[in-house]
Amino acid sequence: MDTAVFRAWIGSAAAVIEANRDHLTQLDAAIGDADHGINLARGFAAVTAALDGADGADGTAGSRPATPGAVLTLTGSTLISTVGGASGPLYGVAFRRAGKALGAAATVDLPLLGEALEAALAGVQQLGAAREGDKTMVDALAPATRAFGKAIGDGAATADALSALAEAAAAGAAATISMQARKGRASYLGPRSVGHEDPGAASTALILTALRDVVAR
Amino acid sequence: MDTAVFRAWIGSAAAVIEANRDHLTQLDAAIGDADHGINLARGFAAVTAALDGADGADGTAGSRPATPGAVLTLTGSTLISTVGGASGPLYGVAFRRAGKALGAAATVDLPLLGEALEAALAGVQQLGAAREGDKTMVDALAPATRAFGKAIGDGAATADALSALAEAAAAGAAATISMQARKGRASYLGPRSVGHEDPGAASTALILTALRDVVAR
Amino acid sequence: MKKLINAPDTVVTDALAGVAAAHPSLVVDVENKVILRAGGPRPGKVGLVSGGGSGHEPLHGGFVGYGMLDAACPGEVFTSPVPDQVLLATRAVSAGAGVLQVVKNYTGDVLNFQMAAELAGDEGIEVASVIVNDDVAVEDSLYTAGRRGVGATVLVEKIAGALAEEDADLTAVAAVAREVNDRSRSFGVALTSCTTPAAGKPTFELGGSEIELGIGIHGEPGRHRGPMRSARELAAVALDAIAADIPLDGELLVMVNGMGGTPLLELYVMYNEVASCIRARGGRIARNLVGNYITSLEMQGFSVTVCGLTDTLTRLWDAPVDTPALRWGR
Amino acid sequence: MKKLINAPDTVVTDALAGVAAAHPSLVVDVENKVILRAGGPRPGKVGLVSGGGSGHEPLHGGFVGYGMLDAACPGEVFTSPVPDQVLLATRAVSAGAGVLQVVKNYTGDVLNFQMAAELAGDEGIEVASVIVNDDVAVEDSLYTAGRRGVGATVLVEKIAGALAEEDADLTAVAAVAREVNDRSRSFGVALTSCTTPAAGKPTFELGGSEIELGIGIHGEPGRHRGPMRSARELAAVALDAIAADIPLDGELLVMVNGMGGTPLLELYVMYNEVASCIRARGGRIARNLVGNYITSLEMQGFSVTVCGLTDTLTRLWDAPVDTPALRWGR
Ligand SMILES: Nc1ncnc2c1ncn2[C@@H]1O[C@H](COP(=O)(O)OP(=O)(O)O)[C@@H](O)[C@H]1O
Ligand SMILES: Nc1ncnc2c1ncn2[C@@H]1O[C@H](COP(=O)(O)OP(=O)(O)O)[C@@H](O)[C@H]1O
Ligand SMILES: [Mg+2]
Ligand SMILES: [Mg+2]
Ligand SMILES: [Mg+2]
Ligand SMILES: [Mg+2]
Repeated sequence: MDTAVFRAWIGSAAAVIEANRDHLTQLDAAIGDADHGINLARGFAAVTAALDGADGADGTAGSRPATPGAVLTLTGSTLISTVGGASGPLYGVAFRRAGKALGAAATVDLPLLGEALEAALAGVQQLGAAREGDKTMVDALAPATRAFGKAIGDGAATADALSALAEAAAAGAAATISMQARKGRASYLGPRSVGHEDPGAASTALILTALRDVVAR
Repeated sequence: MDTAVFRAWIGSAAAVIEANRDHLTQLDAAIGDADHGINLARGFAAVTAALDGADGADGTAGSRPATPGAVLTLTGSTLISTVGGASGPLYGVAFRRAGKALGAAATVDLPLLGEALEAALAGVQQLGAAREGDKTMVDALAPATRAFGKAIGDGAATADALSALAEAAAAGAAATISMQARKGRASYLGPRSVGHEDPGAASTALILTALRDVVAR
Repeated sequence: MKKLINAPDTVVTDALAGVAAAHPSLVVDVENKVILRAGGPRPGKVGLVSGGGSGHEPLHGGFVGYGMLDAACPGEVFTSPVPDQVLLATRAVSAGAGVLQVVKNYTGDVLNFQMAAELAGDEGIEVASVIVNDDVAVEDSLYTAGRRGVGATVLVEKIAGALAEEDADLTAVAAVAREVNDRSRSFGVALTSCTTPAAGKPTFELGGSEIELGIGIHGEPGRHRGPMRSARELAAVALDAIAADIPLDGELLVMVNGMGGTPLLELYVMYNEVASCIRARGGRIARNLVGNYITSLEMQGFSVTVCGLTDTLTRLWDAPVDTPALRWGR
Repeated sequence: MKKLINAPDTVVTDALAGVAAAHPSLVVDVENKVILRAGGPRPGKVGLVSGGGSGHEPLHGGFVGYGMLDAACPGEVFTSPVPDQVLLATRAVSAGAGVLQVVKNYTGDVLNFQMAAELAGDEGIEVASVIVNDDVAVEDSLYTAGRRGVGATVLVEKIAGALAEEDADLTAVAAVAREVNDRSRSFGVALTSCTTPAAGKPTFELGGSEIELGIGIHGEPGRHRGPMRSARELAAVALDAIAADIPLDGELLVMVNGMGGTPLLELYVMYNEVASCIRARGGRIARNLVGNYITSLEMQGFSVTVCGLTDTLTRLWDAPVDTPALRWGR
């Protein structure tokens, strides 16, 4: 997977987030403050502009990132600068850590991608202190990362490993429906948070599914 | 008509106003500020207490008024002190002027009652500067006073003269429906005030009808 | 109806008990519904009394204090006070220099204050009245109730209050009050209706994307209903209406007022549009107020008030004021 | 949705342009969404920065000025600011004595301020943070996001701002901010929901006679829903919840705060009940605030905040403050 694939992934993720803007916001309305889709759509719009080499909001001249790692690092920094809320720093750190893990590699193989996912998960957990079962994006990212690692260990092909990733993320997001939130805004609902899908877990599944779909194309 | 009749009239008017509290308020909601029934009900409740010889709110010892004139004067003063709004001073002055016109008479015949009605109308118009057709209580009080005068002139019996009074007041109130308001809050509506009965005209008709009904009993 | 009250008939007295508990600088006669400055009137100072229906808070009780009103007489919700209240207040603030009544132009307010003025006159208290009538949404004509008193009331009370604090005489204080009124015009817009506690249902009904242009402060309608528009368009509508009546050039005092249920965030959006609009028409906003100053219970919407300043009016506006709702310089 | 805005995405910047136009005492970087005191920081004074999602006005921008904040960073509506904003503000108010961040305890606010603090630290600016978490409706536990920061934020900003104005050092200013937070608890009740401009429909739905007890300032729910009750009963519910956590005796500072769409009349009714309730429990309200200070757009409802005072806290509360939303002594 080369820089073009990573650019295509982020572009596709941006489109999927935009298409699911209202859906994610509605999920957040049920157990949060009704802004998750709006926040991420704003952030990914800025990411798209940044990856196209648009000039920064602060007037710095833009340049198109040249490696997969640079694509993800720029994605993360831009999300941090534009999303706000809980998901901004969390997704920002996730993409930045993943980008750093990819280093200067021009192409990324499955094991390297696995390391990047591990790094992203570690970053999210270090920052947000959520564990699995707390009903957060971790409940999509953690099982997805595990399933991806297992698929690689089992010698799966790229497409199959990415399918495992996407399916585990989606299953993880779906599993948050029956969880009671212990982190983030939804935790204030206590038992009333049960019965609703976590918006951050849902967006994580969308973003990881976008990766599978881009590579499968 | 003696003091007992006048006391019974005001008592009955108070009951009718209380029973029509929401209706009058709704009329006022359509073209005013939705308080006419509430205002008058508050005022007439205080009037009932005052006529029963209850002590004044200011601690003055109560005494039961002994003449028809005293009944109406106390009614007017109490309305001024407790109603507020436009209708408080207007009804207050109407009853006070009528009371003064009755003087110290122990019983009131038709011509004297006619003079009292004229005095009430003059008081309202002097204070409020409304003319017939402006869509106010004047549009009930003025034709009622005229019809009463005409009935007396035609030699009508008490019951018939009071029926003429009540019917003219009701017809006058109904006629305000098609008028455009030029005084009071409803005037702000301009052409949009057309199609609604004036609350003050409606309450005037209720009060004058109560007089007919009390005497007819 | 969901309201933070105990019962519809005790809402005004319960609130007055709250005002008394919250503000040691005020003395509140809860039973007779009169709010006074603690410490009583200063001998030789003109007393300023205002009042009107409740439901417009902070008007008028929130403006009792140094540099503004000496007394406020709140009536029941949206119902003018009774003469007895106004008379009590007038007596309490009379300190030998006469008393100015600031009265909003509604039949009920005018009649009740007029009766009180007569009664006070009988007691030897010199009373002058200024009738505030700044609402351009209503046609001013001899044959109607005339324009309503709205936002300019706040400006009149502040500026006349400042002059009274300088020990000007009754004639001068009444004159400056009238001057402020003459130089001020307002226009209001409602996005939603309001519900009086006693009525229990909305005074009027507005559709989901309908607004009332030229609203009064009791939910009385004004010019017409129309579809919802942007803040920019609403500012233009309001200023067009005002500019048809007074010039928008020179130094101006501008108030963007919330109707009680409007977020401050939106009032600042409106102020931005109002300020741009006035700049574009050659006016200069020398002083401003943005916030909830004369409200209609929980109504959403805004009003704009514009007053053409003079050096004297600016000086009096800037003079110290120390009331629950307006405070500076002290 | 009827709102006084031009477009959902420009509401915050349009409002900031309005703040800039209305308040010459503030300098507003509209594009980067930072509100600063005009004239810049005084050398040697600890800088106070706060911020959070917009929609809570006057919090925080209305509290920038002498004796309170040096800078506010408003995020999008109900969305915490981004680190870049906070970093800009931190740089701008840094005057050699360090900077205190006042952060409400929401994951988003905490994370974004933390990132900004790290970046500022890298630039050699000493940053301390106080996390405000006074909302008793939410259980405080190591395993959850913890209690939310609500009304105490206003008190922390006022009192820490007063101490900073006296040139106390960063450690002392941070300590007094934490002390105020530790001594304060709040509880809120919503009668209606609110609608963010971007979402366009209410964040939650409440029935016609249903209320949410323990509401947060973004419409997050708290303890449970229940039927509407009287002001007296609601005061008891709020104070029971607070009293389960801190003692209600001694000298207290009490704020009765409106959620943005509540008439002031009703807030005074609530204050009266809150004050009676506290008196009955042996507390003495030495200082109070009644009004809209930390809001949730047009939500109707209230919150009560109680802070146990000390002589020092009272002195700092009384110290002069001169901001758009809170002003006394100057
Ligand atoms: N401590 C945390 N760790 C991991 N994810 C979290 C944490 N707190 C919140 N989240 C995620 O953030 C999502 C909410 O994001 P968003 O709505 O954009 O921010 P906010 O809650 O500030 O409005 C939640 O659905 C959850 O997945
Ligand atoms: N100038 C006037 N002359 C005569 N009647 C008037 C005048 N102005 C108002 N009214 C009467 O008063 C009624 C309204 O009374 P009310 O609702 O109690 O007072 P307010 O208008 O102050 O709320 C109107 O329906 C009208 O009949
Ligand atoms: Mg959210
Ligand atoms: Mg009325
Ligand atoms: Mg009325
Ligand atoms: Mg948010």
